[in-house]
Amino acid sequence: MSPRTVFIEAAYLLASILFILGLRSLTIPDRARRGMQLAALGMLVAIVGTLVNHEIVRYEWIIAGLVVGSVIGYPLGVYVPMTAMPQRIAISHMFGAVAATLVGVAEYWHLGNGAEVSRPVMAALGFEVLFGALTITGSFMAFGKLQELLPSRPVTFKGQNLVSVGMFAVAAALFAWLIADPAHPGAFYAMVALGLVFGVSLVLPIGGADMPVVISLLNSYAGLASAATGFAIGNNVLIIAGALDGASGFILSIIMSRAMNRSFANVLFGAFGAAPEASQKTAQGLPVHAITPEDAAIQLAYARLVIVVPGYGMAVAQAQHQVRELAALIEKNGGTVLYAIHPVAGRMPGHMNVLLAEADIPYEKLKEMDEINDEFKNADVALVIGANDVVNPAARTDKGSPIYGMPILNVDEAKQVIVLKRSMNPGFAGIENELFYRENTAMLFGDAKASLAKLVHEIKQA
Amino acid sequence: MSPRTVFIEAAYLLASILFILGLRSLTIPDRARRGMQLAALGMLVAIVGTLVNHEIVRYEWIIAGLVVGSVIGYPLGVYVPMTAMPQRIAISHMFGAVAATLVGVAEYWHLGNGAEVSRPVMAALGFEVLFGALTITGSFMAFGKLQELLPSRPVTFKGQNLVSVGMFAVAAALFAWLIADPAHPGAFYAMVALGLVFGVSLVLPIGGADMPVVISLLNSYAGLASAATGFAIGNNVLIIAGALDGASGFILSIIMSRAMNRSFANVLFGAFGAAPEASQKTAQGLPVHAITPEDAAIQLAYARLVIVVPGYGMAVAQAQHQVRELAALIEKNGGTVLYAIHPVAGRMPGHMNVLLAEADIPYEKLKEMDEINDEFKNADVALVIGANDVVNPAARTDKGSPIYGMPILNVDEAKQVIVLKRSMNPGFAGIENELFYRENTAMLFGDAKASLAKLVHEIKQA
Amino acid sequence: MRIAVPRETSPGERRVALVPDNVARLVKQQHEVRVERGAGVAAGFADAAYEAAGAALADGPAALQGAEVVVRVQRPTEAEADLLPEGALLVALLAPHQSGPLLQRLAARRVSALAMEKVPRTTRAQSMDALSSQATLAGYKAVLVGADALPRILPMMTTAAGTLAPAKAFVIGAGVAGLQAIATARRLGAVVSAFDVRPVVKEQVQSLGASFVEVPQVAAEGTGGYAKELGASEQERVLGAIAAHVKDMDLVVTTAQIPGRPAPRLLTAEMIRSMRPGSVVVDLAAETGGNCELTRAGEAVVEAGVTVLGPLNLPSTVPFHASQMYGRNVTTLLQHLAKDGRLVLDPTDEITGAMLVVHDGQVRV
Amino acid sequence: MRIAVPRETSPGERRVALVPDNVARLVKQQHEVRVERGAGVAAGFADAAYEAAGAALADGPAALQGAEVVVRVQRPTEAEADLLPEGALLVALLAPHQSGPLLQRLAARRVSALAMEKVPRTTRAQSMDALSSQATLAGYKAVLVGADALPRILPMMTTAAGTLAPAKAFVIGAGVAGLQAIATARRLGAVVSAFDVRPVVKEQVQSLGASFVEVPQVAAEGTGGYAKELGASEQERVLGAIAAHVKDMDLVVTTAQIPGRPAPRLLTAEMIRSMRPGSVVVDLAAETGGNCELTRAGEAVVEAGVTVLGPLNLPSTVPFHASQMYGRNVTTLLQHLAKDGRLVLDPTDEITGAMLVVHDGQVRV
Amino acid sequence: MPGLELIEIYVFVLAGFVGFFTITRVPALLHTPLMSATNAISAISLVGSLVMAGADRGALPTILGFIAVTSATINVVGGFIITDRMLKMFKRADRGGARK
Amino acid sequence: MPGLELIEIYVFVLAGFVGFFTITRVPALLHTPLMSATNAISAISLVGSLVMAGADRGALPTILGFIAVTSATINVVGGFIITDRMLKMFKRADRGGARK
Ligand SMILES: NC(=O)c1ccc[n+]([C@@H]2O[C@H](COP(=O)([O-])OP(=O)(O)OC[C@H]3O[C@@H](n4cnc5c(N)ncnc54)[C@H](OP(=O)(O)O)[C@@H]3O)[C@@H](O)[C@H]2O)c1
Ligand SMILES: NC(=O)c1ccc[n+]([C@@H]2O[C@H](COP(=O)([O-])OP(=O)(O)OC[C@H]3O[C@@H](n4cnc5c(N)ncnc54)[C@H](OP(=O)(O)O)[C@@H]3O)[C@@H](O)[C@H]2O)c1
Ligand SMILES: NC(=O)c1ccc[n+]([C@@H]2O[C@H](COP(=O)([O-])OP(=O)(O)OC[C@H]3O[C@@H](n4cnc5c(N)ncnc54)[C@H](O)[C@@H]3O)[C@@H](O)[C@H]2O)c1
Ligand SMILES: NC(=O)c1ccc[n+]([C@@H]2O[C@H](COP(=O)([O-])OP(=O)(O)OC[C@H]3O[C@@H](n4cnc5c(N)ncnc54)[C@H](O)[C@@H]3O)[C@@H](O)[C@H]2O)c1
Repeated sequence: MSPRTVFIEAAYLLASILFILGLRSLTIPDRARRGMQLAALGMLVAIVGTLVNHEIVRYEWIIAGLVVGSVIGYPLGVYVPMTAMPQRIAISHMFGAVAATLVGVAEYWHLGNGAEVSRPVMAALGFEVLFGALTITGSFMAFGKLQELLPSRPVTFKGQNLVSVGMFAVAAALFAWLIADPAHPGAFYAMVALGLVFGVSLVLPIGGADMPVVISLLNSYAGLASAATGFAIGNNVLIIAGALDGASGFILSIIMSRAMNRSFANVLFGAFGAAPEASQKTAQGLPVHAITPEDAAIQLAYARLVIVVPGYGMAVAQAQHQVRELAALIEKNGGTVLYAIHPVAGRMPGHMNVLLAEADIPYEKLKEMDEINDEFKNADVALVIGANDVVNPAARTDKGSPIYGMPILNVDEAKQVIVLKRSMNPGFAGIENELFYRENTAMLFGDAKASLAKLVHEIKQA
Repeated sequence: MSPRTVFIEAAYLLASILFILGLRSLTIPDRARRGMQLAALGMLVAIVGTLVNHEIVRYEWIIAGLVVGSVIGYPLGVYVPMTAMPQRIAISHMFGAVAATLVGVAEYWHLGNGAEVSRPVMAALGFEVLFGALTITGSFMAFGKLQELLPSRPVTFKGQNLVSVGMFAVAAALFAWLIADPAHPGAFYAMVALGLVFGVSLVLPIGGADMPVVISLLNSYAGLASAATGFAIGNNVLIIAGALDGASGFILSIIMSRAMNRSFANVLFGAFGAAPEASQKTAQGLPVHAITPEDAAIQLAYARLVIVVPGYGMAVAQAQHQVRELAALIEKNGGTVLYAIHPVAGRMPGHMNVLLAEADIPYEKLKEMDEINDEFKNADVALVIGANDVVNPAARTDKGSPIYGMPILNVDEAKQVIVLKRSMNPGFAGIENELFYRENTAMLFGDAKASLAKLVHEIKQA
Repeated sequence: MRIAVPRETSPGERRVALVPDNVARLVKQQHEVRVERGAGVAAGFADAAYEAAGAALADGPAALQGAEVVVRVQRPTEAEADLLPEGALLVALLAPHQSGPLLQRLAARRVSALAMEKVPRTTRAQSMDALSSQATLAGYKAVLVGADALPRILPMMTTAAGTLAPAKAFVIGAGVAGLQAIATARRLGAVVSAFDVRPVVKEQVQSLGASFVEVPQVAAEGTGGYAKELGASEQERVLGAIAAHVKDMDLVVTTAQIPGRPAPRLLTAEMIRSMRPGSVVVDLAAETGGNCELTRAGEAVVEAGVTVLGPLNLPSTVPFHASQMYGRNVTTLLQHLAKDGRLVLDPTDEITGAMLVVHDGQVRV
Repeated sequence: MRIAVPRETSPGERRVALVPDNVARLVKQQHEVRVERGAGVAAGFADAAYEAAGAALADGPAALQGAEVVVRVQRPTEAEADLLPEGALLVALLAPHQSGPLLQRLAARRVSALAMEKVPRTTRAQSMDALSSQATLAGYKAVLVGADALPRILPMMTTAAGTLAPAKAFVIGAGVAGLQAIATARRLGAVVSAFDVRPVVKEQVQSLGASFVEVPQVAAEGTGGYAKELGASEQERVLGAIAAHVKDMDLVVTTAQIPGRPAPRLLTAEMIRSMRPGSVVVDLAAETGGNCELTRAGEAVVEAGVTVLGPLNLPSTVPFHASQMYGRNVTTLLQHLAKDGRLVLDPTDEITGAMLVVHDGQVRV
Repeated sequence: MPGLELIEIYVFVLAGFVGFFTITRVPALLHTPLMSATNAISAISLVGSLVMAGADRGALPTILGFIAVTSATINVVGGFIITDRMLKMFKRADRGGARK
Repeated sequence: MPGLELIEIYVFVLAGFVGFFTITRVPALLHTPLMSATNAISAISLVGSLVMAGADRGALPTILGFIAVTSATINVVGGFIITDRMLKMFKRADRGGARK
């Protein structure tokens, strides 16, 4: 083994290790940033390692590519608003897939348009360009839907299933033929083209709400394309990074579809039959943002000020002890917890007091409405536990409502509102609560006691 | 690639995957058994895969070895009592190491006593026999100490450090020489011998209490020896299984030394300076069994009947809410929790009642002494929370003690007693409590509230 | 508005219609408040505190001079009614169903009157709802009075001198007072059960950690959150269930009421005799005839060792907090009535209309 | 042993020295128990229950005939003492420090006497310790009585009619009664603080969720868990601290005692006047002179709007549980005294010796 | 160019396990940063592109290689920057050593 | 016999990560079974021993191979049996589906 090879392989091994450590660091939020810097370092190491490759003889195109890429990539990283994250990630997948696909195509062309390609390598190249091509167009479609360049609703037409299955069959046949005999450039390029079309037909029928799952899945495909590249050119860091991506994207899309209460298959194939939108809508057609205990937990774990708004639902669930538990955890994490007691919360005067006293929550933390209403705007999270009427903005605005004129708690001024209740059912006054549909409100459905227990559990994990 | 090779490699890949899944299953107690059956299946697959190896031409010795090994191994597995587990594992490491070492030696001999050995292979072989040899004797020493064939106290002599370092240096030098030029059978066999001696000198100076850490570390070495074998003969399943073992043994020994409140380095090297025994002793020289929250938690998580014995310490720690939390968890796991209230527990009549009522523990679960004393023998765990005098057997036996004649709670009849208190300090009556030194009593030191919080945390993990 | 606060004259009444805090709030909104000297003393509010809050002090009848609104806790005697300035507004707990002659008299003097009992039971009017605020205190106090009369303690206690069993408390009628009684008895460590004819109450009872005594097929939810009277067969099932349950109880608090009707009879003499000697019944419905057959308003009756208490006006025994709450109810009402600083009585207003028992020389009950 | 249980005759005394459960236990151990008719009625124990437990019933003086042991709650009058069978043993709360003549009389009749107050405060004797058992109930009841007398409620309440602040309770002397008072006030939702001169008590107070009022350099731990009297400078610091703290309190319960000495004076008239009108002081040390300067035993004194209660014999107001506990204490004592079914009075025994105030014709106080 | 080797499948499978074991422990809140991070890492195809662009194998491979290098670089640069931006939000100034 | 290859180091490192990520999640109670399980798995050196014992490379390798096969087999058989015995203790008959 030449020292150059040893150097390259060592660089690749190091890069692989850094990638793994970097991903691993994401399991601990406090260390995540550090870890991603390690991963970036890994990327640098891999690039440097590659540049000493003896095959590389000219650097001008490389430098040009690196410069142009950086010039485009930097603003994409720095200026894209956080809210545009999903579409940014989607378009980014496209770039990754373009690279993988072009490398595959160039490789095939370079090897005598398949003449010098062995069968195993052909298999790898085939996977590379297939996954790559479908990721290119698929990602672009996803981007278009999220950016609202394309209609975000599922786009379907009659016979779509048949067409899709047909295309898939043809691509598979071409692939099999190429493996048997790689020297069929026509078949190869046709396969690439089919991959591109297939990407479109995969994503178009899926609704905007399910896009995160799709993006994550495309991430997985992009990873598999990289891994296939690795197999094709015998490069381990590509195989490892590709496998990491492939696994992570795949698992993530499963986790996410589960969090949306949809089966993974439903998201993917249900689309062909135009699945219902994932998010609930009310009579007025407003969407409700459901949140998982995990997500709610992290928000609470990192909040500086949490204001708990207990209501009759806390009493029904007898969740007062769990409230105390949760508050203790948040305080242990350095946050502050206050309790906003609305004068008519519950079903008897002082209902909340009795229960919170039972849970030994100090009187000083119980705040009257007038005292706390100005605090909500400083709160990171307003945690509404089984309260409804007492936080219903209709009391301020809707003259027709039975609670019009009642002063309410200004929970909506908090940066984030998390509401624990079992359903979208109304409270005592029997009226809908518009708060639940606001942008900064998330609903954690379920019995308050059980939900709180889950939150406690998750915060401990975080 | 011949189909035979493909079959073998596929078998090895499958075996590797099964091993990983098997180990992984140990993270979930309920699935562990299933998982280990998978691992056993993996072993079978690996063996079958190996047997088709074209190099194998004679099966009689193989069959003989398998039969003899099974005949010896079966009773070792079935009849060894659970209490003898550590020494059994130690001796088992020895067998594993014997296999690895002999394969290494045979390989070296077979390859013209080193003449046909390449440098990289020599490096692998060297690690194999070195780790193997030191594991053989090291495990045997550990076995001897635990089985009390050897003195379990640290055996040290003057200048031990020097001798150890010297031996290590010589072995390293021989190894380096061999890598430079593998064809030196003398050096090779000398190195093996040195490894054997080194194993003895590594374990002899370590005390019996620290043996679990040592055994785990030897597990790691045995794994590394296997991995080295894999490198030497180019066998991936050996590399993977070896790496799994190596990593797991290493981490485990770190975790265990941390659990014993000793630094890892302290266990390993501190031994050279004869470290103090891990367990505390009292004036009377009786040892106290301290327990970690993790271990206590698992006992509680799997208990059918837990009897909580609260005392003044629960009041001081204001731990009543945590008691409720813990009980709720145990009950969720299918266990039953009762509370044994001694008439004079605490510092005022009804002290425990006030606090437990505050935590909303139902009256039906509070049992008077006369009612519950017969239940203790059915309890899996008696959890004594800051109680002392009311569970002090001196009241039954020691006529001189100020509490002689007071009826006490029969906690000692429970299968396991776990006592939560901050220290070995006596309670109100100011007298020592012999209960704390009994065989089936474990002390979980720390403030009761904090300890309970830890238990809750750990049970949730389990 | 010129507001007057006379001293209460009913025997045993220790509350006052406005406390200094309320006065300060009204004065800040440019109202004038005149308080009769000594009006708040029995409740723990000194004259000086009223002055500091911005009220004028006056002696006896002078307090009423020129007042547009006169606020009281209890209804005035007819003699006192004659002292009210003509055209003024009287706000008090008027007991309109029992006060026919008084209301006539007020109408004759063209005095308008708002009955604090008639605040509608809507979420919006809740801060004016004096029945609720006073019932809260009554429920709390009922348990204290009952606990005081019991020959045993409420909580369980395991002691060197044996284990004391917790008392069993039973609350009949889990409205505002009943729920508060449940909460208080639970706080003191009793084992609490409750019964009501309105099915929604079950969840509320359980939300306080008490158990609910079920009677199948009884559901008497009336309007405005109140109960209605039971049919004969329902009544029979209810009595049967109570009889079976009450035998074993140590403390029974009854609060069952039906607006405008005598209190339902839920405890018979026979049931009382079936209880253990030493048990105690506190009947909060004494004023409207009592839920217990043996209740005598304002007295303690002992039958077969069981004490039946029929306390009257329990809120007045915690006059400090009772006045604070009543005063807040009245203040919110006054703020509701004042439009641009002037008193406006709008009979079409949902709240005012419901409360207005005398207006424009007419009795409107 | 032949044991007699006469009816209590002291005014207001509702307890009884043995309850049917205790009788059953003693009878099972082959003792004979004779109970005066009606002895347990005031505490809620009917004659029939005693009979069912195996006691013989007797009228008036006949109950004592032939008794070896006579058990009572309160000491007998001198006339009653003369009815005791010669050579018998009397067990009761004898108040030995105040009962010189009575004890002489007993000695003269060669009646032996055990004072239930003198049970030693050891862990072993704790189940005979009547002072503890009765103090437990007194502490509980003191808070109920105080809460009843307050013009406010104890818990915090956020309601549509405003927020009611929780009452501030202060317990002086955190012994058995004091700790129970703390627990009870906390249960009812008050904000509780406490003070005692024995430093170990701080942790005990906090173990009930209350806060401790610190006074630097005061430590008066006496023997047997009791306190001793304070030095002059200590006393001054204590009074200063109490004066500063008590001003803001709504309910004060005092329980400070020093065995055999008048109760320490811890609340001056001036301090009382510094409190808010409506506040209440419950002085459990009234019997030994009171911790408050204004206390009059058995009466309610009102000074500047502050009520000072000096209730006597609170345990007797919960006679059912009080008798149950006292009876258990007496039963355990009797079991301790009986050797092979026969009464043995051993003055060298740690417990018997400490309690024996009259023996062999000698007063031993 | 080396051919496809069997052992590379081991590498792939093991890396898959590593990915699986890691991802399942990432808390849900970090799922978006995670996606963005794996996205950045998947730009490792840059490694293949570099060789293609620099190996002087003719015009077509070089041009394709150049485009591939550009695309992949966009991914690398943008991906890591944005991941970092997201993760910055989880740093609490006043958090100190409160959490392990 | 193949020589030592660079890629095998990848396999080793990745397997190490897998081991590390797995072991750190095993609850403390299962540490003894874990030790016993890894012990059993480390008997994989049986695979090397089998070749040695059956390849007919001469008397010495065959004898050594035989001893190695025997030793390793003891480990395999005993190890898996005892691990199973230990794990059996964690099965609760009445546990049912109570725990996830
Ligand atoms: N305080 C008083 O004196 C008094 C007296 C009488 C009436 N009220 C009235 O009661 C209302 C009080 O307002 P509020 O906000 O406290 O209560 P609310 O408006 O009645 O809302 C309570 C909410 O809790 C939810 N809930 C019930 N059980 C739950 C459980 N086990 N877990 C989680 N959520 C649960 C219900 O939604 P889901 O069913 O979807 O879970 C419901 O929407 C006001 O309208 C007030 O006027 C008050
Ligand atoms: N009930 C009554 O009426 C009454 C009245 C007066 C006296 N007593 C006497 O009090 C005693 C009661 O017995 P007991 O068993 O309840 O209590 P104990 O014998 O006093 O023992 C309490 C134990 O709790 C531990 N502890 C204290 N604070 C703790 C904390 N924060 N966390 C964990 N542990 C803590 C202490 O050990 P560490 O310091 O090592 O943590 C101590 O050994 C009896 O002797 C009884 O006679 C009872
Ligand atoms: N929405 C609001 O703003 C508001 C305000 C105050 C009260 N309320 C509600 O109104 C309801 C009644 O309030 P209240 O306490 O003043 O009522 P109340 O004093 O008229 O009656 C007390 C209770 O007795 C019950 N009762 C009647 N007949 C009975 C019988 N035969 N047996 C058993 N129980 C019987 C009633 O159901 C009621 O719960 C409560 O549920 C309360 O929550 C609502
Ligand atoms: N070991 C046992 O078996 C046992 C049994 C019963 C009681 N005890 C203990 O004995 C102690 C005293 O019991 P008690 O309640 O009957 O005592 P007590 O009735 O004699 O006195 C009540 C309290 O008043 C306090 N006090 C005295 N002078 C004071 C002053 N100047 N200022 C403030 N406080 C003052 C005392 O310290 C005591 O805590 C308690 O701590 C109790 O726990 C122990």
